[in-house]
Amino acid sequence: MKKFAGERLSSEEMKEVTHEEWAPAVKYAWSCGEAMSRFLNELKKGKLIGRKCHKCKRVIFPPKMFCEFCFRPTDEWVYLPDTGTVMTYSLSYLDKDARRIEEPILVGVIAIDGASEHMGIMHYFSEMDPDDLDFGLKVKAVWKPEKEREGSVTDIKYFKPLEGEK
Amino acid sequence: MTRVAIVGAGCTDFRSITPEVSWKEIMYKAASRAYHDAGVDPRRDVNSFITCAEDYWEGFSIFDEFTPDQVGAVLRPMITTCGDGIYGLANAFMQIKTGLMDVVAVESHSKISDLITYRDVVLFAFDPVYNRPLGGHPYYIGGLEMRKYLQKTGATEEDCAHVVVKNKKNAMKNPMAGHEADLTVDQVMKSQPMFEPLKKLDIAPLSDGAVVLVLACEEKAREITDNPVWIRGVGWASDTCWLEQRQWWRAVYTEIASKNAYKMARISYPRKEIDFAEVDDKFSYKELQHIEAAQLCPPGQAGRLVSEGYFDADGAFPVNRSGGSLGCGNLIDASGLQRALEVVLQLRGEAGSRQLDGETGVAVSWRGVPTASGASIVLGVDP
Amino acid sequence: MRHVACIGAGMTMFSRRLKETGKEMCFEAARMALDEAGLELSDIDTVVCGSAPDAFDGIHMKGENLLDGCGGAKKPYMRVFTGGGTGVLAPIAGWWHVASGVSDVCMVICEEKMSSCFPHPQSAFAHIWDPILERPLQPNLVWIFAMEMNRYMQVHNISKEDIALVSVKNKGNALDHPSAQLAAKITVDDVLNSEVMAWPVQRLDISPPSDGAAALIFAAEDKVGPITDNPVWVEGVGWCIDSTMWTNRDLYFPQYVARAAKMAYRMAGIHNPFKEIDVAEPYDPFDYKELHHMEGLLLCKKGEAATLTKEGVTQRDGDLPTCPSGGLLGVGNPIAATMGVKACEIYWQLAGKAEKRQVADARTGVCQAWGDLMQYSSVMVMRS
Amino acid sequence: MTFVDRIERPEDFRHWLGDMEAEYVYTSGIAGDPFLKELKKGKILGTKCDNCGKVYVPSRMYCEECFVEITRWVEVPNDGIVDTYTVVHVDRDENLLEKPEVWAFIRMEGTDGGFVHKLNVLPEDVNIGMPVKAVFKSKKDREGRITDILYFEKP
Repeated sequence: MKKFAGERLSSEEMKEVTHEEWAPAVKYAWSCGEAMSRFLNELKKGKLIGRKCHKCKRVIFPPKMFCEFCFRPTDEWVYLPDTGTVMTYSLSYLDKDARRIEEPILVGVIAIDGASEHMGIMHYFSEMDPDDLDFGLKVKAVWKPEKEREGSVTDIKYFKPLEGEK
Repeated sequence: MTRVAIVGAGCTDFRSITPEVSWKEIMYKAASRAYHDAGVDPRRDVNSFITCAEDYWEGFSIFDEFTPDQVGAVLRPMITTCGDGIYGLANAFMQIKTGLMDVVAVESHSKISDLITYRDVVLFAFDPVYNRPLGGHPYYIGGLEMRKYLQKTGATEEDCAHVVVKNKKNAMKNPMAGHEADLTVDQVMKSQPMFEPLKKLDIAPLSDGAVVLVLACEEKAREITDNPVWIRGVGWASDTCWLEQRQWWRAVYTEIASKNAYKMARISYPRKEIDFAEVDDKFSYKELQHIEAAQLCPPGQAGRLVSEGYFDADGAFPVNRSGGSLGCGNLIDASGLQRALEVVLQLRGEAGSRQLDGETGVAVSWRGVPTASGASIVLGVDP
Repeated sequence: MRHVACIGAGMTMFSRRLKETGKEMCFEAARMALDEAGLELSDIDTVVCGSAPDAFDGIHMKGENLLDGCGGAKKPYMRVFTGGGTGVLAPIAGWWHVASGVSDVCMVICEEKMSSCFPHPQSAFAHIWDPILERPLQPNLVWIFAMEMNRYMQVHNISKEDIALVSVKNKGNALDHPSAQLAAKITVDDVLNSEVMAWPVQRLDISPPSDGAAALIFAAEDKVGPITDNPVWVEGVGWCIDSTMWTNRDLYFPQYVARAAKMAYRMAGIHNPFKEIDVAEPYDPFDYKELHHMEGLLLCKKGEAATLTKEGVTQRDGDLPTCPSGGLLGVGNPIAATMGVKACEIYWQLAGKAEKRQVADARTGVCQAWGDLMQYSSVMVMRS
Repeated sequence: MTFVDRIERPEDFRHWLGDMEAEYVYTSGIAGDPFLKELKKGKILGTKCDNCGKVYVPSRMYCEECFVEITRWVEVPNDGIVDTYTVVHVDRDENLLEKPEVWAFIRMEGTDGGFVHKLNVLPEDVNIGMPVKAVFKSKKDREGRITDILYFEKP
């Protein structure tokens, strides 16, 4: 057996050698459970909600029924404003199928006000000049109209800079 | 080197659907009960965490990402073992034996009710070039095995029906069980033939549930509890993965795994030195196959003996007093921990109305169709 | 705790596509390791398989399908899987198989066949996200690395030029590696002019998806004598996982890497990593990650890695040769099988078998893997 | 009680639909490619390990037990023996099939391997040890896949 063995294939040869193709049916209906069910139901009402742990005093967002630092049940629901601060961001020139796009998708992590430090979610940004997207920028959620909301993180269309920011 | 004991056990009950908890929450429930049972704080006292899971059962490309928070492993050593729960116990056993870890938590769960296309995922485990293109319902493997087992041992379909009747009746006394029933052999024999000779009631129904066991080195075990359950021996093995090479009627993996576990436990006559067993019964004939492979009865005799009540709760050698997978429900990769949990409860005298007397028990697991892999663990009240 | 030594290593070619099936790749890597150690499969008593997402090879319970190629038939055989961290965690599992006394000689095989996921492994990466919080946004995996790189550059004020030096170094080092997929003599400008994928990540900042397998054999101290007079001892192991919620932590410093490194260094008796370690193989799927992980491995102070790279400290003839193999950027990134350019490379370096890549008189080495949602790290320290 | 707040109305529980689907292309490998190319011509090949003499069908690049590379190819007759069989009554969605199918493991004569495949035999006529022969699709329908063998039936 020779060392560092292996027969390279080009993408065309991949289909020339005998092969099998398959596309499995793999579908799920994940139970959202206590925390995520409430989180999604509140999103449908245009609200953000977190959970507070009285021992470490953290307001956890997105909410969890247990505190992972103290390993105990979290104590109370806490409504949070739909404003926050940009923790980090990127300008993606690839769409979801990794195809090149000219207008970049603005995406980043938004730490939600009222939650503990760094408690954030990933989301889009829009209604802004990409050059203004920066660390520490104050942003606000832009919601879909109520009748279009279905209880999903996409009920928020994107975040845009807070008035008076830029 | 230190000895290793199980000092804490926790589980949820086994139900076919659990819409009220997410996978995180079902894991947290079992973990918080296990830590309460052991009286340990995972954030301070547990040094290492192990989860047993497979991506496609859960629905994530890397399920390992979604496990730490709910078992208390944030910023702690944790791994995912792609195997049955007893494989996780084996890893924990080895980690403690090295002396690097003193207390290790092992978690395994099933949230299989979240998976809509279960049979397609099972077929997705078949060899993509030689077996999968034929399609069909993947459990035909069970039919092929059962036919060969009956032919080679002379056991009958009625013997296999006795296994179903015994286990589902045993489950009547198990509050955690989800598929208990009082059946007759005739009812089982008349259930819908699926993959002859395998019938509908010969197949353990799927179930959700989570089990967490806490292991500790000898010194810590004596501090934590006054009735530790000692791991006397553990073994795991695989026969070839090729269907075309396999011994269809013998559970070669259990033969090798049990031989290794007994060697470690210094057991030379399993039938005499072991008092009861919990063996995998995802299909009825598998229980008989595993009993023989684990040397718990003379070769080829399991069928006759089960029909004579030899393995009943009040028989000479109780097997699956918990109700097994047939009675509790098939927890997929958590079945191994489900079996080990019952042995732990029995040895701690906490099995309530199911209580057996005995000082040594063995748990045997199988990873299900299409694998030929399984593990065995020997537990005892003294090391 | 029994002392455990590496006594043989092997790996296949890393390539965007290989003709071999997953099993066949495992056999090729295992056979090379057995040949190097002068052993046969009968000398091996346990086998550990490390392989990352089943969604790449397209086989559920992939470990079961690979087992005959790994030599696991009729043997104790087990698969461990911790995302990208499998490349060093699997050898650590091989270590505890032997150090615990349960096994005398354990063979660890890592494999990945990303080309089965057609047309691009990107569609498998689409399922690593939280189904409720992240998948509805249809994210591309590169987004999170771009966000981490952006934050790291911002906190330490590091320029793209400094980071590009890593890609130039590693792709150049890979010219000396027989398995290399993307070895090339490139310049910083090539990196800065390459196609922007998700700013600040550009095409030449990234390692390619690959097919490949690697193998490593461990033996207990009392078994090493007759096998080899050139064993490389495992002195320290460490592994750590952080919370699932990568959006709940500051990404500029990998806390979980530091914890895994401290665990390994404490076991190996290392107090000043920069001085005591002669060669390092941090995980480098992206050029900025080598710097990020050098700091996580406590090889230098936070934000200092870029300066060391600029001063040539991390060159093969520098004070701290880093990724002499060419790493993931140059040789390829078959996720779990990166063991070949991390753990196996450190073994070859310390055993003096790295041929053209050999670092002069290297006695102590560290290798590291990193994975999951930027939350897992495994570290192994070896000494000859 | 694990949680201190519980949802009390079942309809408030949500489920989130999703999948883990992608497309896959599997190369048949170093040993698989020649095997399937010959299968397309109606011939069955095996590989024989020179070390232990084992003949693998389907062909293998290495011997599982000796763990050495195999390079010797042997042609194998299309005849085999039914080693075990089952009568399948349901499809993958567990709906009843109109006509039950007979599936079997057929050990090929003179080899240590064989095929898991379908039998074109009535359920009542099948028994273990019964000789059968591979029946191929028509030449033009063959694609170099395991399904080029339609089924096995009595010779």
